[in-house]
Amino acid sequence: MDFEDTPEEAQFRAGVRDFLAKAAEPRPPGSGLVYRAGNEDPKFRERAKAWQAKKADAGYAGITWPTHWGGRGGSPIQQVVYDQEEAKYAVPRGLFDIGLGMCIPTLCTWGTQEIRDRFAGKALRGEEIWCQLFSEPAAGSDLAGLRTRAEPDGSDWIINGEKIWTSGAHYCDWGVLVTRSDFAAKKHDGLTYFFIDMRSPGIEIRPIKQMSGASHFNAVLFKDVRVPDSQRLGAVGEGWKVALTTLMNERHTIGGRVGAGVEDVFELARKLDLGDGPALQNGAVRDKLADWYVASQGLKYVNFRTMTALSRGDTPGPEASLGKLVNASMLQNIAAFAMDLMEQGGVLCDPNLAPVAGAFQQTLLTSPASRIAGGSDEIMRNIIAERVLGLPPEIRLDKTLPFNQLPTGKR
Amino acid sequence: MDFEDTPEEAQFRAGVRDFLAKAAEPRPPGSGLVYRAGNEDPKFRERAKAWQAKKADAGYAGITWPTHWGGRGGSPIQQVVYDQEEAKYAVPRGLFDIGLGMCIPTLCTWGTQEIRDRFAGKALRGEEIWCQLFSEPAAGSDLAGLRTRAEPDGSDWIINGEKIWTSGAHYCDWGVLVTRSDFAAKKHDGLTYFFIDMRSPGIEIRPIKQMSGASHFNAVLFKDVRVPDSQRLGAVGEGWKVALTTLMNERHTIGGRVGAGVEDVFELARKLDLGDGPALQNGAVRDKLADWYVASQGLKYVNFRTMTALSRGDTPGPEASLGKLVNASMLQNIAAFAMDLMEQGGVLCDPNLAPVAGAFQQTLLTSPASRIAGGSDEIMRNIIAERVLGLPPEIRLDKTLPFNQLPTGKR
Amino acid sequence: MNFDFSDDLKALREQARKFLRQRCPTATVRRVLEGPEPYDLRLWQEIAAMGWTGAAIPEAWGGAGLGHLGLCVLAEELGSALAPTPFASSIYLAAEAIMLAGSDSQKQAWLPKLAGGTIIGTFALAEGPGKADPGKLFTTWRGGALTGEKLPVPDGDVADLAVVAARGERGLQLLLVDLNGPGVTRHAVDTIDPSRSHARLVFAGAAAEPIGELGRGEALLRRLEERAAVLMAFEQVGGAQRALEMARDYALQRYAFGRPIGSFQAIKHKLADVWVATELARANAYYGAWALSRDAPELPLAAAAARISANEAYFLAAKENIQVHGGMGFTWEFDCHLHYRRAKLLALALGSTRLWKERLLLELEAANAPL
Amino acid sequence: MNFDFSDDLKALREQARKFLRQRCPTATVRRVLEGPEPYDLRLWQEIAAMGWTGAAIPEAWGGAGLGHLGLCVLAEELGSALAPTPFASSIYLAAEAIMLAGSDSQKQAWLPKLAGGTIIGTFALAEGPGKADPGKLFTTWRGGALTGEKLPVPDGDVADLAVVAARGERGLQLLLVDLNGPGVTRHAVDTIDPSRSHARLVFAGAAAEPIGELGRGEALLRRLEERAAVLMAFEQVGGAQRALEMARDYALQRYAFGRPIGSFQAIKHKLADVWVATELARANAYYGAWALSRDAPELPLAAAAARISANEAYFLAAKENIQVHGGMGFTWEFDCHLHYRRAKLLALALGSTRLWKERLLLELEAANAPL
Repeated sequence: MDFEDTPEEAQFRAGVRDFLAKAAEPRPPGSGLVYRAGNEDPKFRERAKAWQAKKADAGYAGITWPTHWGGRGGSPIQQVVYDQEEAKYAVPRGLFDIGLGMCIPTLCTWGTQEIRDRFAGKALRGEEIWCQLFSEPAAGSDLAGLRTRAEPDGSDWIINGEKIWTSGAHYCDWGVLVTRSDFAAKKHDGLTYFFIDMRSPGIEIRPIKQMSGASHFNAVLFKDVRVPDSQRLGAVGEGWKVALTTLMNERHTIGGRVGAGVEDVFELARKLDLGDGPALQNGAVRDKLADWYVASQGLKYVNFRTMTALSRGDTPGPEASLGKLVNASMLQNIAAFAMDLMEQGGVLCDPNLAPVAGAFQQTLLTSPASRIAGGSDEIMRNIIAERVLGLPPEIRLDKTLPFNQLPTGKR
Repeated sequence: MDFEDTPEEAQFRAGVRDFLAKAAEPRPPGSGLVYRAGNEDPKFRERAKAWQAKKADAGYAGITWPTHWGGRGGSPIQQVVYDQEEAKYAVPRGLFDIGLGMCIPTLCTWGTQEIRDRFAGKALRGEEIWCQLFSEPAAGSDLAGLRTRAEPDGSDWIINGEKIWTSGAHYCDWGVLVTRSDFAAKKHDGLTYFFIDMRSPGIEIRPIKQMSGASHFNAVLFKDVRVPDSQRLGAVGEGWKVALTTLMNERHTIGGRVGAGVEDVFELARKLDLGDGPALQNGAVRDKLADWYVASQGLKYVNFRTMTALSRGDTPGPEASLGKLVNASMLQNIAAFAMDLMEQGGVLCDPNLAPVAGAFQQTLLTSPASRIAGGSDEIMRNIIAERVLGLPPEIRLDKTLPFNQLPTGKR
Repeated sequence: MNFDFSDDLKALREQARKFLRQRCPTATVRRVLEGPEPYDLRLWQEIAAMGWTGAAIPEAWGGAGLGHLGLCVLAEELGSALAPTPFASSIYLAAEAIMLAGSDSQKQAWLPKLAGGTIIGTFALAEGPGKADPGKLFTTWRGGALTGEKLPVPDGDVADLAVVAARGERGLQLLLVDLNGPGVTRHAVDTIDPSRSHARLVFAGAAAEPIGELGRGEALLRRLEERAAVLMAFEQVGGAQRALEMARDYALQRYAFGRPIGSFQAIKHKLADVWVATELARANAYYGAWALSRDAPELPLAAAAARISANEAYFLAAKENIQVHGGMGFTWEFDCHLHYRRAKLLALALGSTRLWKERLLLELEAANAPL
Repeated sequence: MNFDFSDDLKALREQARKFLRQRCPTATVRRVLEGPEPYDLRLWQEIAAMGWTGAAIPEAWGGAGLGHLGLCVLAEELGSALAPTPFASSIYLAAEAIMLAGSDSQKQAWLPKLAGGTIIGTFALAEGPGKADPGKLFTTWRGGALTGEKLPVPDGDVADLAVVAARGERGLQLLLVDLNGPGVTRHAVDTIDPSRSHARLVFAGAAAEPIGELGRGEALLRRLEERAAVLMAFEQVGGAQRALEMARDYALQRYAFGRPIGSFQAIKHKLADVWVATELARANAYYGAWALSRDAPELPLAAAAARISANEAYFLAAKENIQVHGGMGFTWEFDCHLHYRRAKLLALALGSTRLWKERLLLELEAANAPL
């Protein structure tokens, strides 16, 4: 039992360190909270593209991709090692995750050699950015309930409908899209999967403002949008199978922290006086801090166990749901608790007036999304119950009926 | 808004006080925890019967029963007033609750005049004790899944099967019994309801030992037990409707406290030193005590609101589920917490060694049953969600199939 | 046993509910949340015209003389509607302080205007993030002049009159300050709930007259907070109930996997728990109302229980309402965040749950046989 | 990154599991729970014969020299099986104390016997309900003689040797006491888990020799508790996992409303939460094992996190296991209560979660940049 690299990992890490030391600037120590990277900023995107090209040249852009896709043919643990090292550097991150992690693997799995050759390399070098067009206003947790319509028209398809929760739709070049091509077929049998040029006529993109005020997502409206049949992946009616390839590759990218956490509330408790001494000396505060410390340590070592599995070449299971489930609520609870410590002044959002530059107030407003996006708490518990514990799935009445005979609500 | 009696209630209360002052001994003040009354003790039962006869003579035994059943024809709030006053006296309680609250009302509703005349008065005077034979090892929350078999044989029925969770089966004179008379009918359509002499040949009674060591319940085994058809209530196959009458009358009798509660943990926190002063001075302890105090006060005033509804003649809804749901877990949490305060010595059960005579340790072992018996936490939440909030019931696949075609488990 | 509001007050509540449903839909709340207006002036004027602002103020001082029970039922509806007005600051705090401890001339000077809604009052205690310890306030009052800074002050940007807690020569003192007078500057500040405006107030020798006996300020402050806590608990219970209803309604209308999401136990049991918390909070608030209406000795305990319970229920209801709404729940467009913001604002407005738990325990210890 | 046990130790764990499934079914646990035997002597002898008792004791002192990682995997299985033996007292506490601080002659005298299971050791700290404050012990050691009372002492009724914490002339001191010698009386006492016997020990001038340096007893006590906490955390994780599996299996087999109760979200999500708590506890225990095996400076923090996490997970798993079993869950006949009792016993055995949280915070404060 140790935390050290295997000789192979150590050798790979040395190479990574070498590359990064030459190619990038170290991140200043204690640079504090890292909010979502600046994907919305065109300058950020330029820098991200330049960095991606450098990584690709050095062979670190598609570490786990097979060589015939243009990747390195490496292992998941190599990816972890790379990410660990890269995190120490001030480089732009996150812009290509969806494309490289989900879209292109689906293209390469289901597309022709020609499609692969055309798209994989450009995506790998950051020359084209990809997005995902899956969720709909009435199809979230129940993705297969989607109703964006695809109708054949000669060698094209005509798309009508609305997708939602698409990150970066307005700056992306290409997207992957699931549609319903047969409303009389059973729910999972009438879907067809395409990839689509995001500049196609008839596509309208509307940013979605979140309760925090930020707009990281878009609604994408399709009005008589044409897609050539050559951009179909998988057979007509087999879109669900193709979509599963995309979803299988979904992972909760670790990236920058998305809110004020245990470390910050600890720091706050050190500094804030409750009238009878620092909050850190209060028994009730200590009780909570201990809970959160223990949970976050637990998550850290759960991750180490996952990495050990990767290091061995095993595929980690749905255990990864655990981190998201625990963290999201913990962040919300920490934010609410930290604001309580600030008493009436806890309502202040102005970074110049609120402790830790208002990070707890910000987290109060962003954490509800963390409990929902990428699989809600409830879906995570279902996954754990069914895939880890082997408990039976829900009773499903919607799998056997024709889609257009299923009951629907007003929402 | 006040806590006072209406003039009518005040008058009724005066009468009750008068009766009690003459007929009973006041309870010594601070007599502390009242555990389950001694129903198992024959001497206790003799005293209970004598007291019940006195109550009946004074017109306080069937306060809410209609006069044609031999009751007083009074209101539920009068019952509350009576119970409040009686609680100040050292009188035996609890032995007749199931009979008078659930069994006899069912008999009177569904039985003939003759049956009513034969049984109601004797039950009211405590001359006959009744029990309920409903649950089965494989039919708990899902009572309608019961499989005790009733087969017609001339003018009798032959009963075979096993009932469980019957309080006092060995000292009861009569019981009400739901059986399945048609296994090919739909689940709720094949049931038939009887009342039965508990001394009938073929009845075997086995006490069930609980994890706390006590045995408040029994399993009742039926082997070719004969019941005359004249003891059937309702039509053949309509037993579910009759059973609903019984269940509608189920109420969570308030009775003596069944475990160490908020008051006790507060007292413990005053007395127990944590090394740096009384537990009551510790911030984390104060935090918990405040939570429990606030919840128990909330329950108290929820009760007051229910009594106000009764006082007005309204029927309280399923809101009563709230008290049971909140209390059961709270008792378990308090017990676990109090034992934590005692550190390693918290494991001691000996009443001479453990604080509060071991009441917390005892409650740790009895509280799991409180979360299950009389409707589990999960059933309580279902009831609240469906009957208070109007959310849809579960998807039921078991209501439409013949009972003998339903899937069953190994348990 | 009649642990309920009178039929008259229930009728008042029903009338208030109807009025607010019509006049204060969430679009009204959003206009204040998103726009430059600090509060909805027309709504405020209509509320005042109906006599709500004067509900608990005696007729002698221009009020309706309905007593505090009347104010409780109105508070519940204002909370449910998320009304973007300075009602709480002006009525639960400023008017209440003057009624509690004002001299006859102070009452004469201010109560009729507060009752009529022609001026707005507020209460200023906090001095930035952290506990506003009565013994350690930086704002000082000397020779009739007030110096210091208060932050955040609810409705401080629009109030005409403030009751200010400051350190005087005989300890903490509550003071009446005309905010339109010299020596007062104010700036609006950003908070988590922009549908209720807040400000930083700077006093540089502003004229301030004492309210209540000198040297008894701490006790007066406590009494004022207790009374406001009960009234605010009704706003919170109203808000919790509304958030619960939103979640319930959405769970009935939204379908997933071919059935309403409200048929899934994960949702049903979540909402059952929210309902339980809300009913406990309501019951505790009712007891607070009883104690408030009679100025009963039980008020300190009742107020603390009401506030703790209400803080918990409203925040729980608001956050789980978002969760039930799923992805749409955390959009700006859906109304869920309005309750989430307000729930946290109110939970901090009179001091956190932590502080009130401490007050509760101190009361219980003093009583020594509390339960 | 190899944050896992070696293949050899995994094989040992598998072997231990198979052995205990066969030799220590719950019927064995019940025999001790319900009967007069204080522990299962045959099981104990077999365990000792296989070398489990000596797993972490160096070969020089008669042990197997597997190190503490070996002991961790065994502890997990013993916890899973609810083994009714004095293993924890004798090995995690008595043997560990002697290995930590014993003189060569003490090691020579006792370790081989403890390793071979021919004697039973224990550790005596508590003096009745309440915190056993190292600075305030009533048991005293003067002139080589021990006087006082310890309650409860795990396996105190059957142990041959006790490590006793007492107040000496230079502060808290750990002492070795031959319990079969003069001046020692003992009585078994009732606890919530009769499958593990406990006693009251009375010392009336019993002979006692110091273990560890005089005047350094408190530090030694802390180190001993940290080491035992990690080992016990593995027992607890084993128990939690077993309780979770019982609940899962029952939920699959028990039908209600025509379907397995495990298909209801109320049950699924409950068990998902239990699994999450158990996995967090396991991960924290692994880190504790790493720190223990290297005697790393991180041990105090790692041990506290492991214990807090394990206390919580096992009790949660045990109580929700009863809940999932419904009515049968709270019968004596079903095995659910065995885990419920054991979970609470172990959660108190080395001091409550509260105490360990305090230790954790003190460590974090001392480190000053903890996270």
